[in-house]
Amino acid sequence: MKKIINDPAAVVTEALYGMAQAHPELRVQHTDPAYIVRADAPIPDRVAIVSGGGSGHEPLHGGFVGPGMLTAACPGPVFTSPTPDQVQAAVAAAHGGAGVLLLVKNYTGDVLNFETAAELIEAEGIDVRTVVIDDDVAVRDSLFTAGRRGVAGTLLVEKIVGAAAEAGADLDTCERLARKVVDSVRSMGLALAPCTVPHSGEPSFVLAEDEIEIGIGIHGEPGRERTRIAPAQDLVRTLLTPVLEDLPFTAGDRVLLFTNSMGGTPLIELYLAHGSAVALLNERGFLVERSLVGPYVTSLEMQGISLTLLRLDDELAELWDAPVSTPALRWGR
Amino acid sequence: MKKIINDPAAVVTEALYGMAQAHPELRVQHTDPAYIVRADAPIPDRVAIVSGGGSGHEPLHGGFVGPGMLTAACPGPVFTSPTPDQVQAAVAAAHGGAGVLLLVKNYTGDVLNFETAAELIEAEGIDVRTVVIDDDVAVRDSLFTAGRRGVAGTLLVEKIVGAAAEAGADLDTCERLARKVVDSVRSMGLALAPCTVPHSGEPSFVLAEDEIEIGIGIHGEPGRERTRIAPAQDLVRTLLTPVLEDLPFTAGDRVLLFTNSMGGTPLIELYLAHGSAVALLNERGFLVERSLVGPYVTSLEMQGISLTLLRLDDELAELWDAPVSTPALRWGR
Amino acid sequence: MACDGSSMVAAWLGVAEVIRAHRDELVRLDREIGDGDHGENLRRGFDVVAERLAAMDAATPGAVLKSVATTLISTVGGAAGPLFGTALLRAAKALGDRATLDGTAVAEALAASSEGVIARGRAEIGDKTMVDALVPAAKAAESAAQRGDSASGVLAEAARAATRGAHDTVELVARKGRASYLGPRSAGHLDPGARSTELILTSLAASAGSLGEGS
Amino acid sequence: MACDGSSMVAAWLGVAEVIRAHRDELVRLDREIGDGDHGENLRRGFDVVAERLAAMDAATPGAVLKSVATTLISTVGGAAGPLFGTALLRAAKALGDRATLDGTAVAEALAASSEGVIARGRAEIGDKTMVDALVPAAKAAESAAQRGDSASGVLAEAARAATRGAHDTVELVARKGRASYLGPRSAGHLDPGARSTELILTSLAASAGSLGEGS
Ligand SMILES: Nc1ncnc2c1ncn2[C@@H]1O[C@H](COP(=O)(O)OP(=O)(O)O)[C@@H](O)[C@H]1O
Ligand SMILES: Nc1ncnc2c1ncn2[C@@H]1O[C@H](COP(=O)(O)OP(=O)(O)O)[C@@H](O)[C@H]1O
Ligand SMILES: [Mg+2]
Ligand SMILES: [Mg+2]
Ligand SMILES: [Mg+2]
Ligand SMILES: [Mg+2]
Repeated sequence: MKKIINDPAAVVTEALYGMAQAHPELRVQHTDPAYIVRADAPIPDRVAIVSGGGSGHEPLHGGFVGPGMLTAACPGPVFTSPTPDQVQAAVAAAHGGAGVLLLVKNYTGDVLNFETAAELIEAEGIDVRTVVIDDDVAVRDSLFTAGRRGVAGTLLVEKIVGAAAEAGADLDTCERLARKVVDSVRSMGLALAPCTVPHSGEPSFVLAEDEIEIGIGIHGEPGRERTRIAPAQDLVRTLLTPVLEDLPFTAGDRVLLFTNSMGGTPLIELYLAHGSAVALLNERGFLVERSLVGPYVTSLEMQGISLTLLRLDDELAELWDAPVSTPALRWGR
Repeated sequence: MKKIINDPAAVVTEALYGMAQAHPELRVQHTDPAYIVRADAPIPDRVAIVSGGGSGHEPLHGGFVGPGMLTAACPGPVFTSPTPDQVQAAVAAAHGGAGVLLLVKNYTGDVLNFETAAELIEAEGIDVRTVVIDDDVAVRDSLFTAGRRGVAGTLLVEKIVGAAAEAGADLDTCERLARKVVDSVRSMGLALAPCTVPHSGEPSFVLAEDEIEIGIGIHGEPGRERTRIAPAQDLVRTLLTPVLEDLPFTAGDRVLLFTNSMGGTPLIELYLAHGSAVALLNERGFLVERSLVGPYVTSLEMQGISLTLLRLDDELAELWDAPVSTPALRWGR
Repeated sequence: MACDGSSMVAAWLGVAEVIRAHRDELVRLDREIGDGDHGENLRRGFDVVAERLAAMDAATPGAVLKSVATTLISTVGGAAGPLFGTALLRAAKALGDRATLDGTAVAEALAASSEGVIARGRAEIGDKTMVDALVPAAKAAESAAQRGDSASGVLAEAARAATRGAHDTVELVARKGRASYLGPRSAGHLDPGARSTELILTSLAASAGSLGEGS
Repeated sequence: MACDGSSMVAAWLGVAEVIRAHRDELVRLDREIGDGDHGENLRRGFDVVAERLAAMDAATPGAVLKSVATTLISTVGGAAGPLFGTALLRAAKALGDRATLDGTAVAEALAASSEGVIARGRAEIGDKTMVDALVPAAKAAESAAQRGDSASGVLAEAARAATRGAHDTVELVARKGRASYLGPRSAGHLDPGARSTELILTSLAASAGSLGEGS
C-alpha cells in the first residue's frame, strides 16, 4: 500500500485538520467527536440539514457543507459510519431552533447509528426527521436484504434540500423535498480498479487486466457481474439501461445527468462518458436539462464511474440552480 | 490498459463533446482546430487571456475558461502541445480588440507552437504577448537544458491575470502581472503510480511496490530521484524544502499554498498533505494566507501530489480573491 | 472469587485483548464479504473500553456492562457498534443492580442481548450475521441454566454454541448487512460479526472459568 | 523519371507509409526518454499529409515541400511539428520554383533545413535531438554534391549519415527537449526525433533511387 498518510489510524483526523486549514469558512472539529459545520451556524429559525457517513468518499459529505447545502456533516472513520456522538455534536452545533433533517445513506451501520442519534436528539426536545437515501439500482431492493445502497444520488438530495432550507423552508417542506428527490433519482456505477482502505492495506477486490465490475458500490462492494472492459459507449449503455428501467423514466422526461468519478478516473474520461450518456439520452427522447461532471462521491482512489439520473420538474430545477457555496460545489449569487 | 474511452485517437474530441454538453456557458469547438472559449467572447476592449497545452491535465486549461480567468484555451492531443492553427482559431474567437496574452507552459513543443502562432497572429495586426511559465523546481534551469517545466503554478498565473483582465487591465498590465506571478511561484511534485497515455497503452514509467518518484513532471517525466515511500510529513518536507530554497522564500513571507493532486490521489490524502504542509510552513514562520486543494493540474490517473507556493502581496491576494466563474474554479460575486 | 463487578471488569479487559489479537483476522474476514473494517472498528472501540474500565471504580456487573455498551456505541460506528451496544445495554438492564451473577442471570442477560440485536437489526437466524452466533448462545445458556449450571458453566455452553453457530455461517448466503450485496457470492465465507461474537463469548467464558464460580 | 514535383509527391507518400509502419517503435522510443507521443504525433500528421498529397495538383518540388510543411505544422503539435515544419519550409524556400532537382539543390535544401531546425530549437550537435541526424546528413549531402553526385546519390549519402548520426545519439545525454529532464538517465536510448529523421531521409533516398535520377 502506497499512500500519502502517516498513521493509518489517524488519517481522518489529520485530513480534517488539513481541511480546516484550507477552509476557514467552515468550523472543523477534527478530533473526536469529529464534525464539520458552517462557520455561521447555528442560523436562527433555519432548518439544519445534517448528513454524514464513512470517510473516503470526499468531497462527500464535508465538502458540501456551506450556504445552500449542508449545515453540518459527520465524517466517520474510512468507510465506517459515524457514531451517534458525532451526530449529536454536529446537531448541537448546527441546530438553529427550526428542527433538524438527517440525510442518511442506506447502509445498516449508517441507519443504526443515525437512528440512535435521532433518539438522543429527540430526547433533547429537538424536532428531528430522518430520510434514508437508496438510489443504487445495482442492488435489488427486497424485504430480505439490506435494501438498495445510497450512492451518488446523495449529492442531489443534499443540494436540493439545502437550497430549500437556505431559502427558509420549514422542516416539513425539507423532509418532503428529500423524499421527492429520493423517489426521483437512480444511480449505477462500475469499477475498473479497486481502492485500498488505509487500515486494511489490501485492495478491496481484485480484477483481471481486462475485467471490470458492473454495479460496484462506493465501498468496493460488488454489484451485478464482472465483465470485460468495453468501449465507453457500451459501458454507458450498460449503466443507463437499468437506471432508466428502474424508476422508470419515460421519454420526454426532463432530467439531470450526473457523471461521477469513483476517485481515480481522470476528468477526460468522465467528460467522454458524459458526452456518450447525453447522446444516448437524447436518442431516447430525454431532455438533459442539467449536468454535473466530476469526482464528487468517491471511493478513495477507486477507478470507475457512476451515472445518476434525476427526474426534474420546475421545483427541483429551481432548487438545483439556487446559489450554493461549499468547498466542492459552488455557483450562483 | 483499462480506460473509459472508445477509439484512443478520438479521446480528446469525444471528451470535448462531453464538456460542451456539461457546460453551456462555454463555446466548445470539439473538432479540429479544437478550442474552448467563453460563450460571451469576444468581449470588446477586454484583453484576451489564452492558454493551452496537451490534454490529459484536466481541468487545466479548458476547465479554467470563464469570467475572471481564461478567455480561451486550446487543448492539444493527450500530452502533446496544440498546433498554431488551434491557437489562431482560439484567438480569433477570443480577441476583443485590446490585445492577447498567451500563457505557455515551458516545454519545447508548447513554446515552439505558440511562437509560430504568435507570429501568425501578429501578422494579422493583433497585439500579442507571450509569457512562459516555468515553476517546477525539480528540474534545474540552465542554458544547456530545456529549462524548468511549467506545472501547477500555471493555474495561479491564469487566475490572477484573468482577474486583472476581467477588471479591465490593459495588455501591459496583464503581461507584467503574469511575469510577476511567474517570478513569485515555485512547485514540486512526486508520484506514487504512473499514468497511461491512451495512444501508448503502456504506463509512462514503472515503480516498485514501495518506490516513489520525487520531482515528477506532469507528463510522467522523471525528476530528481526515486526513493522509498515515507510518512506524509516527510514527503511534504521533501517537496517543500527545494521550493522554499529556490525563490528563496523567507520567514515572514505571506504565501498561498496550493496542494494539487496528479489525478489519482484521493482528496482525503490531499487534505492530509495540505495540513502537514501548513504546519511545516507555520513552524518556519510563513503566513499561509490562502489555500487551494484539489485535482487541478493533473496527469491523467497518475497518483501523486504537487505543492505550489506563491509569495503574496496585496495586489496578488486581491486578484486571487476576485470572483471567478469557470467549470473548475468558482467563487465570489 | 465471585462473578461480581470486578471480575466483570477483568473479563472485559480480557475481551479487549482478544479483539486486539484478532483484529487483522476480523479485517480480513470483513474484506472478503464486507468492507474490511470490522476488526479495526472493534479494535478502536475496545481500546477505549480497556482505558475506561481500567479507570473505573468498583461497580455492579450491570454497571460495567452499561459502561462497555456506551463506550462501544460512541466509538465503534458501523453496524457492529450499535448492535453490540444494544446487546450489552439490554444485558445490563436484565441484570439490574445484582452484585453477583449466577447461571440464570447470565442466561437472562444473553437472552436479552439476542432479542435486542434482533429488534435493532431485524436479522433472523440464517441471515449470516452475528445473530447466528448469538441466538444459539442464548438458547444454550438457557438450557444450561435450567440444568442448574453455574455462571461460568452457562457461559462455557454459550461460547460453544456461538462457535458452532459462527462456523455454520460459512455456508450461508447473507441476507442482511453489507455481505448481502454479494448474494450467492457471500457463501463460503465466515461472517465477521459472528466470528467476533464467538471470540467475545469464548473470552468471557474463559475468564469466568479461571476466575472461579459465582454464587 | 526526373526528380520533379510528382516524384516528390510519390516520395512523401512513401514517407507517410514508413511513418505509419514505425509508429509504435517511435512511441516506444519516446516513452523511454520522453512522453511517448512522437510516433502518434507523426502518424497523425502524415496521415493528413498523405490525404492532401493524393489530392494535390501537379506542382514544383518546392511547392510539394511547402504543402507537407504546413500540414505538419497544423497537425503534429509537440516539438516535432514545428521543427519538421520549419525544416521543410526552409527547404522549400531554398528550392524556389525549380521544376526538377539536382544533387546541389538537394544539398542546399538539406543545409537550409538543418539551419532552420537549429535556429528554431536552439539545439546543438550532441544535444541528443533530431539535429544529430540532420546536421551530419546535410554535411554528407554537401560533400556528395561537391563530388558531383546526382540528387538520388546525394540523398543516399545523407540518409546514411543520418542513420549513423541517429545511432550515435544512443550514448548521449540529452540537453534539449523532454529527454533532457532525465539527465544522465537519458543515455543508453535512441532519440526518437533522430530516429524519425533517419526514417524520413532513408525513405526519400529509396524513392529517389527507385524513381531514377534527376537531371
Ligand atoms: N442487520 C443486522 N443484524 C445483525 N447483525 C448485522 C446486521 N448487519 C450487519 N451485521 C453484522 O455486522 C457485521 C459487520 O460489522 P462491521 O464491519 O463493523 O460494520 P459495517 O458492515 O457497517 O462495516 C456483519 O459481519 C454482521 O455480523
Ligand atoms: N530543441 C530541440 N531541437 C531539436 N530537436 C528537438 C528539440 N527538442 C526536441 N527535439 C526533438 O523532438 C523529439 C520529440 O518530439 P515529440 O515527441 O513529437 O515532441 P514532444 O517532446 O513535445 O512530445 C525529440 O526526440 C528530439 O529529437
Ligand atoms: Mg464499514
Ligand atoms: Mg508530447
Ligand atoms: Mg465492515
Ligand atoms: Mg514526445
